[in-house]
Amino acid sequence: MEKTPLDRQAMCNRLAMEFQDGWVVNLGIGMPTLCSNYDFGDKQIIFHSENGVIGYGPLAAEGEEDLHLVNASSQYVTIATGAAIVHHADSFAIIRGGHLDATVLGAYEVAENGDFANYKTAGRKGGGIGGAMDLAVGAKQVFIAMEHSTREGEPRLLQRCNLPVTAVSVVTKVVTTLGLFEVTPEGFKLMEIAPSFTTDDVQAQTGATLIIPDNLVEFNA
Amino acid sequence: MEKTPLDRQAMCNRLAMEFQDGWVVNLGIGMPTLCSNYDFGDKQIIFHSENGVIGYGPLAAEGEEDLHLVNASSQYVTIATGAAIVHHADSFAIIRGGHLDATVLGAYEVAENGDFANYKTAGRKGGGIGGAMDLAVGAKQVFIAMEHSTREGEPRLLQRCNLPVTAVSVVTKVVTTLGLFEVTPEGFKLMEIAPSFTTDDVQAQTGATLIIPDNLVEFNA
Amino acid sequence: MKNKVYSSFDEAVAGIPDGATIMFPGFGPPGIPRNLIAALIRQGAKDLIGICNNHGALGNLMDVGRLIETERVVKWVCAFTAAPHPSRKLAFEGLYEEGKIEAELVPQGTLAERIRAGGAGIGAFYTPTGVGTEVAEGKEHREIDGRMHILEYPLKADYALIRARRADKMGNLQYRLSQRNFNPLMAQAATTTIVEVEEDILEPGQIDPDQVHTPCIFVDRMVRIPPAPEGIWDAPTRT
Amino acid sequence: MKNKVYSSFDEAVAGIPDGATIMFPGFGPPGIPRNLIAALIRQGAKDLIGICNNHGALGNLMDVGRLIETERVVKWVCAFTAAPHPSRKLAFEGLYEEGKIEAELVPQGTLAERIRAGGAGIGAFYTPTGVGTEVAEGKEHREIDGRMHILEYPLKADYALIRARRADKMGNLQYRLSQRNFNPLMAQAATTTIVEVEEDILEPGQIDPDQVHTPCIFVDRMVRIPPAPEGIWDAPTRT
Repeated sequence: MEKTPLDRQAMCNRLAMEFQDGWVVNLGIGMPTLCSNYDFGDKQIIFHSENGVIGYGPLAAEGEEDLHLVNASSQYVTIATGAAIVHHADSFAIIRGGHLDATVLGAYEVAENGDFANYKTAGRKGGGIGGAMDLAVGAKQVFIAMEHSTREGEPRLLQRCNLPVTAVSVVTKVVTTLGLFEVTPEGFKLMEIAPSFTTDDVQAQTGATLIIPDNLVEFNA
Repeated sequence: MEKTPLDRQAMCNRLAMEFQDGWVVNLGIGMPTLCSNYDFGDKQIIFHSENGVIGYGPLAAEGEEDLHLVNASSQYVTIATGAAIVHHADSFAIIRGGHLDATVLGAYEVAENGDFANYKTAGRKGGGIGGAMDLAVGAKQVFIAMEHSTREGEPRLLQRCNLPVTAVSVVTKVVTTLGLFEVTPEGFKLMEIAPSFTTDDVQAQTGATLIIPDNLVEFNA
Repeated sequence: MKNKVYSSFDEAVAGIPDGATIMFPGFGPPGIPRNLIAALIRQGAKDLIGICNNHGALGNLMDVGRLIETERVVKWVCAFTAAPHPSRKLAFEGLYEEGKIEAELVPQGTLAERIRAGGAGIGAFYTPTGVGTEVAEGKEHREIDGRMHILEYPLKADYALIRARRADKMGNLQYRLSQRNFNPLMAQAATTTIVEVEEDILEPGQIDPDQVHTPCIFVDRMVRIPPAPEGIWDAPTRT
Repeated sequence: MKNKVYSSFDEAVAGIPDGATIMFPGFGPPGIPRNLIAALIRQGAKDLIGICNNHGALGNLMDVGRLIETERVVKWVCAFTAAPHPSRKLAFEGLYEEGKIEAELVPQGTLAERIRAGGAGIGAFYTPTGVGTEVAEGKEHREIDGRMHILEYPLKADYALIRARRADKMGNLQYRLSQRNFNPLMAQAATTTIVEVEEDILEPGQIDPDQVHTPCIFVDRMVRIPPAPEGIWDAPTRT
């Protein structure tokens, strides 16, 4: 059987399955925005964006964009029923004040102590922090969605981050192309593994020692 | 000629004459509210109230009160054309942030260094600060309107306040029943004197040495 | 969608335990959660800590003064521990002077900003307000840009009892005119926010998103105020 | 009543001197004062210090990136000194790497809160954001309630260039949807606030006081945006 890494939508669906009815969630730039494609059924999820939108819906259809409304990725989105708008300081008061149930962010690296790095690449003078540092310290749950390895095949799950960190000891769950991981006081715990991969495969591509629980299941989302 | 102290409306009119076109002004509880009765002619004055009303008008007529609208003295007022409402933190951001051109407050005592006391009487455990401490440090001009002496005949203009102060070195002008005073680096300067009173009369009822300028004029408002 | 609409004030305040910290908005008559205060008094919770601009008003309308009179309160954080005029003295002042109630006297703008900080995750802030006064005693001082400031800490609460003009079923709120005052700040700074609503509670989407004053994420329970005499409404009081 | 309505953008920005500190709102396309930025470039002021979430966007619409390209700026305070993807690199990055422009990289929420503090008279505040990162280096740390915080200072400006949907002649403003972003904060934190308005400027009283987003006291000058092509409007850019 050929080893096929998880696709981005499946990865984001898996994190979206964690969201509970009534949760307020902020989705970071890029891959995390795919979480909003998940079918939440009866659950009501309120998507918050850094620019003060509390309650946005799917991307606007081509030609039907509202030029006054974008999400944090500058994509033209629709407004959800029952939305509210606030200014930028009030929007980050929501974030920093602990009113977000979860944020899903992309990352370059995640460390087994819950640190992560996502704003500055190696050797570059500038960085793009955006709302990430606030989201990381403010949200009750910090979920990361990223490729398991770099293009060069280097691991992104590490004992300690090599890049400048975005926040310290905040990540609770990570989904990668190889599975779902929980950050525990003892390190990364592999909760769900991509079909056709073995735990040895995953460990080999990981820069920290994985905890493999007895109840490890196959990734399914 | 009988010596008649200035009446409250005349006192407040005199301070209101200082307001310039476009000024944003906060009037304290009690006597200062009379400033809004002055006829400002072509000048547009925006009255701000601690509860977030930016632009209120005269008191509401009996029977025509809007139960959702009071000023800082809890009087039912009317809304001015072009008013705006903000919440309490934004209202004090206006005050503390230096966006008020003037405030007019009542006081028990004013000192020649610009200190004043208006929130706590002698020997009382409790006090009523309300918005006074914020207004005193935030407004560009702090004007005081008060009786020149206590009921017991003690002076209220003093070298130093006896009562706990509301703020330090902030008062710029004081109007009393005997005239208009400016607080200068050298002390109280009598700018305008109530008709029929002499400078000796005023000095005798004042607890600090007055500066009497050559261009002293008769109070007229 | 979670149901946030409760059928009675008594049901809405049922779980408030003894010792809870509660925020009460209001400035003059508008914006006081009169029906929720009445329900809280019926409910009987005691040893409460209150955060409120004042400690009640003269007149016969239900307000925090009634809660204080019934001796349910151990501490009050407010901008007035004494009335502006001794003729307007309320029960609070006697209890305070006798040491039956503890109080923290806070300048009104600092009170509002501390509540905002509580809801905004700000650890502490420096303000020029109160420098050189009794309020500054014992507080950390710092000169910033040539001006002296004192350090003030955030206020949070277990509950906020709120009054709004209008709400939708999700909990988005609008206030009218000076009714707004402390309401939005307190809704944001409390773990559980309970609202009494003056108009019929609307369907989601009936309030323009640009005109929401308190977003639904800060609202937990709502009760529509019934017509008088069952419901308690504001009225001019000139006693 | 003071006249705040100007007939042209050039007239509205005429007095901005070299070396001025200027705030520029905008987050994605909405809320960017494109016409005022274009006028500022024509006007020629240099050695400017800018405060803005980003340093421009890809595409051919007028924004702060154009101002930076023309080398009018000596310092930029922002949440992005590099694009999220190297493929989206703008002129700013080159100038920054060459040391031709100074930059201060600030987390977005801290940026917003510092601007708010500037307009609200707060001397400084403690935030947990950035603790343990390069952003915290050299900053004062303090543990509050068991959590580490860093001290951040307010941002003010000489000018804010603002874009609103609607205004009345007194200067009360309304924004639409995510156009609001930094606009109200910057209007409050600047000494002089200049606004480009998308709709006809209304008579005072035509905006409901409960629905004003920026009160008139923060607004100094306004210009109605003319129809395209003279006026610069937002448009979807997919380059």
